[in-house]
Amino acid sequence: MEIITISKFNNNKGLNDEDEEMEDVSNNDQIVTPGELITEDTVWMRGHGTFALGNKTYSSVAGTILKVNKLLSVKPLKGRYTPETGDHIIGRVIEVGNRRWKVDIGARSDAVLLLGSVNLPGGILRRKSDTDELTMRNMLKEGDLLNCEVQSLFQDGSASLHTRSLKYGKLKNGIFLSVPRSLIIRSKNHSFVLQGNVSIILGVNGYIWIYKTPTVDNRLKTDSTASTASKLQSGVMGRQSGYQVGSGSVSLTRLEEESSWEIYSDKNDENISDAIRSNIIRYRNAIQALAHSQIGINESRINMAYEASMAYGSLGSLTEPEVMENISNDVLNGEKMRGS
Amino acid sequence: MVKLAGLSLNEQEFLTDSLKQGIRSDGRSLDQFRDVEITLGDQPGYVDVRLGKTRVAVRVSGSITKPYEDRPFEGIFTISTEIGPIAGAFFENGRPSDEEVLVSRLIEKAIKRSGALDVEGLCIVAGDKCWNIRADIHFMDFDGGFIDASCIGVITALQHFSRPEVTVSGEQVVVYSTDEREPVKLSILHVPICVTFALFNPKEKEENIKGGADGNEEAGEFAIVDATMKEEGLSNGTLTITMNKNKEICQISKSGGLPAEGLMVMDCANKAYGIVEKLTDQIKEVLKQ
Amino acid sequence: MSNKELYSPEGLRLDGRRWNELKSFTCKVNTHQTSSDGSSYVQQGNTKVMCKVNGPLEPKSKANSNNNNASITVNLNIASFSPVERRKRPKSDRRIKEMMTILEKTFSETVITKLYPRTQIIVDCYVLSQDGGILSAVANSVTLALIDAGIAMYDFVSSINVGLYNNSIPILDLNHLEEGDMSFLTLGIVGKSEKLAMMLLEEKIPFDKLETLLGIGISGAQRIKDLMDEELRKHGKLLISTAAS
Amino acid sequence: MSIIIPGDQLPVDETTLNSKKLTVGPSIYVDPLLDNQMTISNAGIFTHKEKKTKQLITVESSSKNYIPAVGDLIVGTVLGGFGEFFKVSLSNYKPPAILSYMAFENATKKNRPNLKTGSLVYARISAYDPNIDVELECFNPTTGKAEGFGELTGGTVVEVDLGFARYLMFNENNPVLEHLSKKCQFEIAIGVNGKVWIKGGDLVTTLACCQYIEQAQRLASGELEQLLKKLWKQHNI
Amino acid sequence: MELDAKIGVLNNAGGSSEVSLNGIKVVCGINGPMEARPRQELPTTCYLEVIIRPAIGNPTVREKYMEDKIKNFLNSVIIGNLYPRQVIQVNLQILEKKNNNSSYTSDSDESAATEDVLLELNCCINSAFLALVDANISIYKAFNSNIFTYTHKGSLVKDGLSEAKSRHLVVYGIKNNKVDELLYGENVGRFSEKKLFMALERGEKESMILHSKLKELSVESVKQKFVYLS
Repeated sequence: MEIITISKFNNNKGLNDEDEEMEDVSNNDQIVTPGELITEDTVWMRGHGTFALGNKTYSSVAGTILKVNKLLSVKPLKGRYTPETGDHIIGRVIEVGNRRWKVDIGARSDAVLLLGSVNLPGGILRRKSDTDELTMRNMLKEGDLLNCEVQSLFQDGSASLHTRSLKYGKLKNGIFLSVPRSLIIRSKNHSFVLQGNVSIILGVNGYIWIYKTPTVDNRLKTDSTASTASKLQSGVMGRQSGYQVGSGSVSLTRLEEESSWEIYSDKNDENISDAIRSNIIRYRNAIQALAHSQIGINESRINMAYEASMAYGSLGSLTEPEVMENISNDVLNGEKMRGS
Repeated sequence: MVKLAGLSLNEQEFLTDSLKQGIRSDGRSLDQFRDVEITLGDQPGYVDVRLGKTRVAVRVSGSITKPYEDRPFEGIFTISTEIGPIAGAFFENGRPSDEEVLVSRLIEKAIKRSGALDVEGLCIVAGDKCWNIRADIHFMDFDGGFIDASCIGVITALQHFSRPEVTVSGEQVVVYSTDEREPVKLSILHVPICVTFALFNPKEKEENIKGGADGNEEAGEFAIVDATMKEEGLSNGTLTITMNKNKEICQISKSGGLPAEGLMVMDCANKAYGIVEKLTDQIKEVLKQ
Repeated sequence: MSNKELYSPEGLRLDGRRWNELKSFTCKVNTHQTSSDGSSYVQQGNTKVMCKVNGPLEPKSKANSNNNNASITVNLNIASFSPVERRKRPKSDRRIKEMMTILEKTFSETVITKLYPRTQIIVDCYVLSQDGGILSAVANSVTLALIDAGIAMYDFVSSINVGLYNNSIPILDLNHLEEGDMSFLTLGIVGKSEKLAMMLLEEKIPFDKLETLLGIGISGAQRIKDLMDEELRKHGKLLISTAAS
Repeated sequence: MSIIIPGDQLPVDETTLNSKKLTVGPSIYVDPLLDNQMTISNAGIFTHKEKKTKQLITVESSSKNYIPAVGDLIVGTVLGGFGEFFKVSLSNYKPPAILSYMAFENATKKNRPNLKTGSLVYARISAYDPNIDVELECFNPTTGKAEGFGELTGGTVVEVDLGFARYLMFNENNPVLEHLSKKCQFEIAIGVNGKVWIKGGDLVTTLACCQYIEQAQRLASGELEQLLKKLWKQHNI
Repeated sequence: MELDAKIGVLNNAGGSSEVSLNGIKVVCGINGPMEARPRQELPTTCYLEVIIRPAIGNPTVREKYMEDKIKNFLNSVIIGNLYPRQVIQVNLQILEKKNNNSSYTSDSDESAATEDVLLELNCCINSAFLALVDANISIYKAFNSNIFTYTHKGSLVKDGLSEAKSRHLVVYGIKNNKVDELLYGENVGRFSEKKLFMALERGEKESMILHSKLKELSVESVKQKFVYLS
């Protein structure tokens, strides 16, 4: 079982092939492990996951080789979340600080959410005041979950977040689930409305929020919650039918009326029915089944896993290892059928 | 061992540059042990060891107790190694750091576990009474080399110490005062000596790990003997080898730190033996007086 | 059981191995995917060890925050049911503390800590069953778990112990009966080199045997490295085949 | 040389002390609770200087324990940058001093001094009160010029007793440096906090200078030449 | 018994001394004044940390008791307001202790141990004085400690190591070359009020004698520090 730890490769341009026929790296499924010599060719720029001595470039992680132009890097199979600007993620407030919140986003270091980067209650055009600084804990406090976006990165790689859009903000009416972030497949949209009156946010950082789809039922109520919900709903609907950049954005006037204290409420809706509750659980367990088998998670797979889980009546049985494996096999098989 | 409290970059650079050229700030060569000054106290079992500016006092004492239940035929031998702030403000009182735990484990392995003291000879009445020999190491002043100095101290103090004569008549154990009967020396089976090396890697870490291998140029790691506090603080790890004059290795400890070529360890062991021979003779000489 | 037939004249050990034969070695990675960033399970004969790595993450206290490097904290739990005779060891036991420090200092040199300034990497090791070579098994499992966590490392650390029977015959990868009866050297090497990341000898051996023991230990550890490497590649292939989008 | 220790009487009688305006230096404690009685609180060398209208009594003592005073020139180690200032260590286990980014030559909001953690600076103490942080400056505030202050590059540091550091600093023609300057070229920055920075032409010279300064403080001036010879021979310079 | 002392025996400590007296040998090392940890910080004065370690065995309540006594006493001598929010650490390591058979101890020695407390305190206090002077820490006055013993026959002796009826530790402060005030006293055994006063009176005289000896040592150490002036 000898393993050749020194492997060389040539690139497609055939720059350096003095040895026998070599593997082509771009097929992407060659695995390298730490300390392994990747190349002695100096044309490559060394990216993440590599280190170098002299002419030689070594891998520093276990993963696959990734070439972008002249940049050579090794993409680890797994690893903590590294924030990138524009990532749609979920975070948990762990500290209320001086004009900022510290938010755990599952990255190497905690992210910050500046007071200036949230929608202030009572209208977006309002300047932030000293009172806001003193009442920060009324908006978001330790333990609260947030739906947010990475606004920018600091020099050391830590993130600054913002929630300045109606689709972001504090989360309620649902449950939290964390999966290895490598399983979340980046796409242009990370929140979905699913069947069974359930919506989901797949944070790029592996944090997932499954919640009751905000309904239009309480439209009759005259308070502003109703309008928030309804407009949110319409926004979501809009996205469902072919989301386009810009179509989900909301005009300033609407923002103004919606940004009341209500968006920071701690109270769940009163009318979450048992059916919805069990649907949420079912989705949760279905996703967990996917994660159990290391299957990448996206909307269609969630739906397939959900359908596959219907074969099992009891929600509790979904957490059994065999059931989880069955569900994920069903998903993979279903995909093959469709693909062929 | 100690965090480099306040050692500026200039000093760090100066020290490593000198070491690279084989120069040490106290004028020694890289594999030269500092002169050891061993002073015996008036009382048996008290020894004061100075290794450069490092100073360690060892006090060996004995009392009669009950042996451990699982070892009825053996006496008890304990070594106490608590480093207090008298040795330097960087040592905290009553809270041993990880490094201090390593020091105490090392001294225990070097002397106790290597069987330097014949514990069976400490038994008075099997399962009932035995000698409890205790070595208290008082760390007084720190400038590197605590392990080496305390090992010399303990092994010298054990040889210097003598316990009162005891006789057993039936159930009765009689302890004679030193005036009544000549006290008895402890039986020492061999004389272990610790030699600590500080490891340096003057180049990048990559060089250390991958240098030499895969046909790259030689890695440049080197080891120096008996580092001072500053040298120890700058080093990338230590290697302690304990040997006796019979060419037995009692203990080797390289608790992490800079990865070192096997050959380098062998080289260190050879150097250590030369030092061990010299120190063993010195201890013998001191004890003769 | 004193110095009897630990090694028969035919060259067999109590468990039927030859002098240079390893205990059966199995390892797995990613065993605790929900509770850790990286995890592993290592079984060397009847020694069973599991390891979880969390991090790099925001340090739990200021003391663990270093401006230039990640700080590595190792916790070692030895289950009271793990030895043949049930025995509880307090966490403050100096032997355990020593092992934790050794592991911390070893991996601080092999993890590329400068990539993760102001962060902490927490390594939790659990010894579930003991049959010799705990430190080695733990070191191996830490290597695997760190790699599984995607933390950048210069190379593997692989570890093994080698004993000296009757002051003459070297014996590789001891079980606990053998450990109790002979002096042995525990070593950890970096990658496939001959560089010693850690080295521990706790009892007397003749000086002229040191070189032999080192040589045998190094080749044993290199073999362990291969076995771990193989498992990692197998696991990686599997991951790629399922997680592809 | 009149050496006094705590418990001694002031070697000057009261009528002399009352005759002119008196300034009391350190190591003599004026007890506000005991009618401003003066007592000797530390051991050292007593001096009594009289001028036309005023007089001064001090006890010059030496130790390793540095107490800051405004105007002192010090060699400090940068502990890191924090917002608008560096923290600088004057001696181990003491609260760090503060060195503002603006207290450098040509410093502006944009043009910030670049000092790495661990680098050495030669600075002046610009403000001190036992109850707040010590403040440093790396330029002459009247001219705005560096005048030798700022980062010390290369070389190394010797730690000496505070008394010796002051002796080197305030006796311009002291035999210690006089002898050394005849032997070799070197740069020196003396901090009254007991740190002396030295840089010779090459590494060996620097080392020899270090050893010389360190050992000179334990020798009488007559023995200096011999020490120099010994060291230079040892290093083959 | 004659006091034997050295000053400046340690390198890392700010000030140090080694004193042998009555068969006891103590090394005192003083660190500081240095930055206090938050829990030790006192806003207007310095925090004193006294650490005593016995020659044999681990510190016990006996050492804690002595630490407390010395701490209280030193607090009245050190000019604390010169060192606000700082710590002065006084380390006392007892190295040798000469009782009848020091290398051999058994459980029955406990009663003797309590008597030794005075002898050890005596040695520690004198050692602390020299170390404070060496560390250049400001003190209100000089001080020293003496021990007096009433034998069973009723005569008063200085030191006196053999069995005694009572033992008195007397510490006087010295200022302006005169005995200033009684700073600290500790007595064991049975004695009358009159006898105590007699011991104190004797203490005043002996205190000056001992002071001149300590002064001689201190002056010599200052000379050594300024040797480069010669």
